Amino acid sequence: MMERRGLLKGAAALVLAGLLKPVAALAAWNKAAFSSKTSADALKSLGTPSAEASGGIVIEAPQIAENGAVVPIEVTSNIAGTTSLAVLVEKNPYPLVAKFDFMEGALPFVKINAKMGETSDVRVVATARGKHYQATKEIKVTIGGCGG
Amino acid sequence: MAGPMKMRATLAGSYTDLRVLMTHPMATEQQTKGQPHFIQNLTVKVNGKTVIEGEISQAVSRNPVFSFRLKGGAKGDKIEVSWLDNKGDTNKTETAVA
Amino acid sequence: MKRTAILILLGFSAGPVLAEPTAREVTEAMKRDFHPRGQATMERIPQDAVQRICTETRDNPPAALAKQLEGDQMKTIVFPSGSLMGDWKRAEKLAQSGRGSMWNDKPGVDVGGSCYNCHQISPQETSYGTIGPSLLGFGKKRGNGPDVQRYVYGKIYNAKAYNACSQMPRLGYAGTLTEQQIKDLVALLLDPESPVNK
Amino acid sequence: MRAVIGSTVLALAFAPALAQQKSQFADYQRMTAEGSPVELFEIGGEELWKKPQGPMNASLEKCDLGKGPGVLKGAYAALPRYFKDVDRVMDLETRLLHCMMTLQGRSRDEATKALFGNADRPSEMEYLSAYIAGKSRGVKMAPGSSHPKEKESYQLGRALFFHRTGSWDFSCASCHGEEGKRIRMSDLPVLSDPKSARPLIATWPAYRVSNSQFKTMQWRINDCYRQMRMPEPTFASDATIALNMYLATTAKGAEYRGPGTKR
Repeated sequence: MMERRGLLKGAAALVLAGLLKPVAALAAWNKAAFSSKTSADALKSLGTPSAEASGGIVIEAPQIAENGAVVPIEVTSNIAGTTSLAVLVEKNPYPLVAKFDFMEGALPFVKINAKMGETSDVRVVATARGKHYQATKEIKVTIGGCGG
Repeated sequence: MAGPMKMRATLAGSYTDLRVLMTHPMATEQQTKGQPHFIQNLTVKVNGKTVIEGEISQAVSRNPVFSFRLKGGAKGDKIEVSWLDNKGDTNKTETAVA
Repeated sequence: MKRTAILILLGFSAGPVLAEPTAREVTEAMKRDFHPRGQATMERIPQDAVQRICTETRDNPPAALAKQLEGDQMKTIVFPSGSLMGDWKRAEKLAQSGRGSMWNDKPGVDVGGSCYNCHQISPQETSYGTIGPSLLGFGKKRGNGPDVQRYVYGKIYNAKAYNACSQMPRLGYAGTLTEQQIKDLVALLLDPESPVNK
Repeated sequence: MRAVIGSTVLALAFAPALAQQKSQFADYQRMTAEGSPVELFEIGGEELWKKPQGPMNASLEKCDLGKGPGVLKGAYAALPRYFKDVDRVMDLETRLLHCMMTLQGRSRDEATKALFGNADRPSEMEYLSAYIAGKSRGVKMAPGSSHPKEKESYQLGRALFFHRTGSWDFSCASCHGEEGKRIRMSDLPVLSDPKSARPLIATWPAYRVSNSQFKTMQWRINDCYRQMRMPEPTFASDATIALNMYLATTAKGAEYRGPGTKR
């Protein structure tokens, strides 16, 4: 407790000194999870190493994408008490794309545009009341244009 | 300097539909020879209270667009979305539910 | 019927006020409105006989003229002696690459044949174009004897020797691909070990 | 007449089959359009339109795009067109460049420094095009067609479209001349056919997901010529405007629905 207060005080001092922007001092970003090169490692770092397959997670995305630079992925969790959703593209160099925490007042829904290097499974892991659930969907990435 | 942001919040029956657009290069390690530049955190607040916190990676497409859904909601509710990138740049935008 | 069509194309269809510019006038407009960049010099603008006649006839020259053009083009092909089959393993990369000869390419470095842009080739590559015919199983159907090798080499080197107004670039004649690169592509289509023939 | 009726009947008979042939990317295209950041470019363009710049510290708000100084509604849908003040046909970007030079006093060199932008180097021209094109949403496309110079521009554009040249002997029609073809997985619209040209031209300029950047018609023409292995067409030259005129005229009558989102 003391230590935490000390840290916060330190951060506040840095903010006052103009060395850090206030948001920067407080925001958390799970570097270990985002630097993982496999989805298994990323999920371990997120604290969700195993998850049960669930039809309660709906992934809406095109089956086939015209370009991997932008692949729209919409995720809805119908599992009661869902508080977080993680989106992973299995074959990306760093599979974890995004993780959202939903508090009172937000529905467990998100739509994002993701980059995909190649055809891959997209995995979504939901956390609800301390349990983890998952669903996957394959998205085929194609090559278009002259390639110049 | 951060480019424009745009947000729209509209009542859609039992929930409020939120759509946010952000100007950002979202440059990957590969594109920048090891100097990636991307948004890492985003926060959605309703009337000052945080309802969504997101952590995102360089695999989110350039000029990110997000859709969220907020429980209930009423005309005039104040929505604020802010982001922070890996170089410490930030931006935020506010709108009222229409 | 065909002759009428050509006469129309050559200018008789234009209204009394304004005729469509001739190929020569278009060339002049391009000389005025384009500029050289990188390896893409202004020498690329004037049309040769093939380009001009194909433009003027909308790729449908009278048979005798087509034959004459094809004969002239055939003379441009430099056939190496010996086997024309190179290494199909190297060719897949060439077939995949859409680079080469553009103003932002480095000559000799960024080179490809753009083959998949228009053709189906190896079954593993499902993102293929359809402007040209599918080449899947090409060698399996035709074998890989000297005549077939010569045909494939010649076709890649100068497609206009076989079909005057073909949409396929003259990859050897234009200097985009080297002799070895064309040989490798011949192998991609004809070698029994190539995925094309599996 | 009978032939016309006959082909109509045929077309109707084949209509269900054609409907089934819709692009396999239909879902992808719908979802990327819904989640497109294209609006950001319209917003950024509006700021630039109103921002005083150049030696004369003036905004572009008095720029006459053909409907009178500062009138934006429907202006893009009526371009390219003949402009009496310069005795020349101009497309949107050519006219914008003209306004930057005349109203803001900027040099051509300075105003054309960043014509085609990327993430690190935004292009003023691209942002402005997004904003101005957006003001034509719902307006039928009707480029100029009555002045002799407009007719001349169309004729040159049409001839350029079919003109084969360059290292690889291409014309525009080499790729955009036959129904149902594609490059890799990209469908190739036949741009000389109004039926194919309309939906396509009515959604340019556009956010292109492959570049993740807003792109204009001057860029589209430039980049096609690059891939045709040609020298570079000069920005805002008569040849580029003529091609633009040919495409816009082929698409005329289409309701403008851009700025769009493309592969």
